[in-house]
Amino acid sequence: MELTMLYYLIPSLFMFCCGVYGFVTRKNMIAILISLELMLNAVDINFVVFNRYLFPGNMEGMFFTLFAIAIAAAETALAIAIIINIFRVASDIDVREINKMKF
Amino acid sequence: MESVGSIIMYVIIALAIVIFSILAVTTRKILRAATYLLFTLFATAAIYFQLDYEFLGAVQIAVYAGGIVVLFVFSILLTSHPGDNSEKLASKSKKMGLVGAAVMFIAAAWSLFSRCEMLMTSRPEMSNPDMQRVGEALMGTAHYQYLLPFEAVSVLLLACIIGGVVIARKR
Amino acid sequence: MFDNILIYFVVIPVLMLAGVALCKNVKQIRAVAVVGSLALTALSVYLLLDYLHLRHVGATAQMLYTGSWAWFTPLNINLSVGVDGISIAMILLSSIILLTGSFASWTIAQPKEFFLWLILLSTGVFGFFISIDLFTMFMFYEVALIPMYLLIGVWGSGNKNYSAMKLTLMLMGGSAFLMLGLIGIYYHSAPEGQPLTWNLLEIARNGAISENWQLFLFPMTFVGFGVLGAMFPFHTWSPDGHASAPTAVSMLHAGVLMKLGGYGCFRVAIYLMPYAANELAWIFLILTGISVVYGAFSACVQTDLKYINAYSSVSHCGLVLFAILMLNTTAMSGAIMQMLSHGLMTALFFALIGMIYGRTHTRDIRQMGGLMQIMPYLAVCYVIAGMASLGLPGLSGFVAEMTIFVGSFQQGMTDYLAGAGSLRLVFTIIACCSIVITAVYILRVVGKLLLGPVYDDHHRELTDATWWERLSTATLIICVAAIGCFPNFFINLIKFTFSPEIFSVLNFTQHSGIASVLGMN
Amino acid sequence: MDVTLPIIILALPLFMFLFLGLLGKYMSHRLAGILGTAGMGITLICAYTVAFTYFFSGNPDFINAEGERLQQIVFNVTWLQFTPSLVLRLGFLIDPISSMMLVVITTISFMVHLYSNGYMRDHHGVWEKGFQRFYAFLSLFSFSMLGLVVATNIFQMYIFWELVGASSYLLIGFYYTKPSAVSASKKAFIVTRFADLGFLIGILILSFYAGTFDFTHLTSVAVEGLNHVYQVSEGTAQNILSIFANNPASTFMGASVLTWALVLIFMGGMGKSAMMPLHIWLPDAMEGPTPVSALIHAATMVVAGVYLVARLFPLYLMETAALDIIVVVGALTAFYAAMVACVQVDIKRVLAFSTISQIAFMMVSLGVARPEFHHGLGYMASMFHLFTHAMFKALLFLCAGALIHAIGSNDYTAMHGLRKYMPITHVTFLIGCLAIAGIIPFAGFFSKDEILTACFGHSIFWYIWMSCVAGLTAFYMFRLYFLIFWWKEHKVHDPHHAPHDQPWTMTLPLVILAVVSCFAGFVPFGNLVTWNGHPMFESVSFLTNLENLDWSVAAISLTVAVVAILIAMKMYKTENELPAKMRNALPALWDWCYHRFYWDELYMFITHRIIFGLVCKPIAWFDRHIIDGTMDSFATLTNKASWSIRGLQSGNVQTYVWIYLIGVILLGSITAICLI
Repeated sequence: MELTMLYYLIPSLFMFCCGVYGFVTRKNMIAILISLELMLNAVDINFVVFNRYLFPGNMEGMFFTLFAIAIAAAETALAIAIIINIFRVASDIDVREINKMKF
Repeated sequence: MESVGSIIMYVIIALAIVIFSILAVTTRKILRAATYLLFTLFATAAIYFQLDYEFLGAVQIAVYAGGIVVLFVFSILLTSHPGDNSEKLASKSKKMGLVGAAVMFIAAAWSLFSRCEMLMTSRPEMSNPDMQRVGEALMGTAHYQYLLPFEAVSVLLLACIIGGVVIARKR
Repeated sequence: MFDNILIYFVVIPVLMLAGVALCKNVKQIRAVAVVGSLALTALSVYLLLDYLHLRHVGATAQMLYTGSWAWFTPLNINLSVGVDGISIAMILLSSIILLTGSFASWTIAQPKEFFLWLILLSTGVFGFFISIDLFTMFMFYEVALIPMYLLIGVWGSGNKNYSAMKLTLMLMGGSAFLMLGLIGIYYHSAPEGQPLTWNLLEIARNGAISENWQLFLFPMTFVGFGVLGAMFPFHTWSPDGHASAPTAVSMLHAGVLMKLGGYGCFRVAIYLMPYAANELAWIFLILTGISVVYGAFSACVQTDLKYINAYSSVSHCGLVLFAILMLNTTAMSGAIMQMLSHGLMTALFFALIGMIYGRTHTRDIRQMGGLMQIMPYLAVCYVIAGMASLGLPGLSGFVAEMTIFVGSFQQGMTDYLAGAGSLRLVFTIIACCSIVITAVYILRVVGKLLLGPVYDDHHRELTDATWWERLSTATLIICVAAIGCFPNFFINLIKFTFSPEIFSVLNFTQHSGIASVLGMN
Repeated sequence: MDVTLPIIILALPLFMFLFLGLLGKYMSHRLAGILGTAGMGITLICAYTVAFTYFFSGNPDFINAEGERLQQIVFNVTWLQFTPSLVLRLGFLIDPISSMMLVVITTISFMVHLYSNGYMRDHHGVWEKGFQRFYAFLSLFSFSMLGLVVATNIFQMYIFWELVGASSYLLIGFYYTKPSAVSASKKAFIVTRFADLGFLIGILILSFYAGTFDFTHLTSVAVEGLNHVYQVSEGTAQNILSIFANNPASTFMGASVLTWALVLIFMGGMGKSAMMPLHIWLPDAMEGPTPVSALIHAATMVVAGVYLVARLFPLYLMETAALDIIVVVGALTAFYAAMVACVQVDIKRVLAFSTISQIAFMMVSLGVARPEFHHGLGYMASMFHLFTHAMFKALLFLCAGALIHAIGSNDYTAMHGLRKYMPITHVTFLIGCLAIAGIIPFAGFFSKDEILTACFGHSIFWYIWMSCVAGLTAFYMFRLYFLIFWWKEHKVHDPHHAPHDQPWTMTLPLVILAVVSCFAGFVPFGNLVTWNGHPMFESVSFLTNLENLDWSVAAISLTVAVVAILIAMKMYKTENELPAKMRNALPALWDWCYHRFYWDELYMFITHRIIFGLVCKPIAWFDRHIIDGTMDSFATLTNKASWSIRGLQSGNVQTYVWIYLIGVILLGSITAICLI
């Protein structure tokens, strides 16, 4: 048995779908954020895998992942700041209630 | 052909990813979800290691597992009411989400398998990208060098820091 | 660039904008507005005299003071300027109305913002009248339209949001047609293989718009400008818009902006597309002919002063477009006279209505009466404006209407005798009827509002006009009387343009287009 | 002729209007009155000089070797150039009728100016509010009317025609706080405006075919410098006729274009001269101050229609169909107005209907004038009657003004038996009545007699008809006279407040006009004013008119008048039951006459119910609801569409993800299907 690309893509796909499931079902904003992180991770894996298997001499995939991680960190920090702020205002972080900005 | 060790390693990693992903999105306690996310992130880091990207794996552990998850935990502790840290999911939305995710999984998996041959290439040899290469690529301005995105990300991070401070600050 | 006098008609308003922006209090703002508009008036008077002098010493070019500066060369967009007698008349009208409008908004709330927008609007107006490049013309046209929304929406009265929105949207709708038409003209502006141009004079000289394209582009441009000229059935923005607008805006809008429509109709639509103008005149003749009597009849039963005047504007501006479509030198000259006359007269009306409204806080004629005893100056001015509107000789309305009727009737009879249908003749006679209906609604208002016993005893304490109001109205009345007493001066100023050498549409022997469509022979 | 005097004649009243109108409120009432009167006095002198120069100087510019009077254009400035050939000029034309009108207008106007100094004050000498304005308007009117009569072309006439309409509007509405005055002024303006529409279209037709507005070109030939023989030669007539005849559209609805043009122009005259059915404004116009009624609504403006027809008379001669229409309209109006005048209570209304009737006389006279009969006697008679009527009707109105001023009411029921209290007014009023009744030797006798002679020459039917009207005239005038001055004694409660004669400013015009009314009949009009300028009599003396009477006609009309006066005397000299009996004998007729045959009600119905109710209101509704509704519905539709897709933008992130997911899956499957 050889560990081809497919073997890595399938778990990453699974992770991604779990992220999607979590994103659309969870109501807690932090849980949603966690799901988002899962999806991001799955994508990161794909980048790395494709880089490793198809263009082993280059490092684009790796760097993309690197930057993605950095940005994910920034984004998470900001999102959590917002969530905490919302919690202060609304004392709740249920996403269904946070629709003041609609329309 | 891979060594049996790496196959076993792969199986463990894959199982960890699958199981902890599922647990992370299904558990009702949010703190547990964060913990399961941590495990998933570790598993991801393991994949990076297995694919010879050690630097990336290290970053994954340090930033994701070390930084982000800690942020999550803090925020969970800050935002949850005592004794009320679980949420009930409506079964309808659960089902819908399941169906959606499943459909997506099937569609994507089907498209993956339909190109099975292309994806069945064996892993080519690659010299492990050592720190010097990584550093040069990160700090250079030539082709395939990434100083500009690096700077962009750093500015972004700065903006996030400021933004985070401004937003979270008590009025 | 700055050696061309025309450019100063844009430069001065821009300087005024800067000046108003720097002002600290209302006195400075008034000073800037009055000084600036006085400068504009002086400049336009100078332009008029200089133009007459040039013509006198033998300048025969169609447009004088022409100049052209490249703006965006890939699309051949230039800032091209040039004026003939008609543009000068319109510029003079605009500057006078801007001046009187400044006086009429002497005590407006938030003067800084108000004057900024008002002056921006007038920049657009002046720019429009001096441009001979279709693109810059259109741009200035839009510059003139947009401030209207804010001016009405912020400083208006009554149902102002609705009115401002309606006015802007309808005029924008017209602009959409217009833009389509102008772009179409641009792409057919030159024969195959030659560079395209936006310049009016060059397009007319090239005459490269094919007949089929003319038939498509003419309605586009005519309707586009016609919406602004309150052509039936696109006039409904006018009553609501005027009713809600503040005084100076009503004055400028009815007095000048509506003239942009008429001006554009003949300067662009008819001038550039003579074939289609001749072929399709009958459609628009019917519409504008309806406008004339329809507006007048509608005005008869309105109770809001501004509505009455707005419908009367529909009627009078309908007459402008109607006369233009006669494609006859006399009638077209009359149309320009009517533009001038209506501009001054309706500005006077709106100024007076604004002044009366500012005192009584109502515009409902059922709520007022006997104002002649309370504010005789304003009342007398109103009567004079009314007399001008119903065509009293010696005031501007009469000469304009008579020139139109004489020209239209001549054209109508010529058509009729040439077997080209009696449409023009019939509609001329219908349009003539409007002088009676006008008398009805004007006298109705005068009788109810000014004469008779005082309706509301609270009104007895109101005061008559202040000095700035007197200045504003007196200026307009003098202008109205000047046109009415010395019409030939203005006719001579205008007539040069409407010669068959320049307006090729006047060369057409009356085509049987109308007759063949309606089967009238 | 030197242009100075003509320019003064036009410019001075205009200047007085502007001067008094702008500065009047800064000067005292007395000063304004004196200035206005003086201005008019100077105009009067100038006008008299011009007229007398024209008639009697023997200057070859004005009269040729054959004794024919010529037209002369004193000046003619271009005012508005419509087309290279069609030019609107303002000028000054003198010919017999314009000179005659100059005299009439300035005389009456001066009298009225003078009279108003006394009239526009109450018994305590307090001036009316707006006295200066009154004089300004009077000056404006005089200017307009003078401009009208000296017009060199039909469009100039139209211009001043409108101006007199406007000044009449202003003067009728002088008491603008009175609603009845306001509505009367409005009515006068709109009715005449409607008539002017016809006039305008007539002008347009005429000018299109003839290519000119000028009277000289329209009505005469032989251009020699500025002199035009005031005559239509055979050649011109053919020429003008051929202009109208050679066009394919020369007939329209069975009548020639020329007829249409002339009838439409006559419609303008009908409006101003209050011919049926456009007469309804004149009785209401009596709401104005009485001097105004005397000036505008008796002597000058209302005869503008007659003047217009007279001006274009040579053209009318070419289309006698139009003249026939004039006769019918005139005769019907004359009879109708006389009938109505017999039962009115308001003395000014009686005079107003009498005016209508008398103007109708002039119209009929013009209509029956033909060159074949006595060299166009009707034309001369009409102008003659215009002249005499202006004098005696102004006199009657001014007397009525004196009465109203003294009594404070318009109704004869408040007067009765005033002969002792107001002797001067009594005598002058009696002279006016005798003049209008046509009693020899007062002015009306001669002119009316000429008219009847002209009718007789035209058709016996119209002669009898008009004689009846003349009888009615005598009857209603003397009814009025007896009811005011006799009937029963006037009850005076307080001797200090007894009615009395007026100050000299009011008396003087009465006396002057009375004297004129006595002797105006002897003016040898036949030698001064004829349709072609050709004198009627060989030699002229004081008794020319008397000598040239057709005594058979004169005797009949005198008899009729005397009988009518006697009947009136019998019925009204002393208080008796006869009038009531008459009234009860024919209640329906009395009712119809009293309500002026319900014309006003008919007009009210047409304007309010039909024009306003069935045209204006539906149009306004249509505009608001259909046209505007359509425009609004575009906006509403857009709005509704926006609202309907608004829910998609719920603000719920998970919904967006769902939509995104579905989109991705769909796109993915489509791509996949396409790739397979």
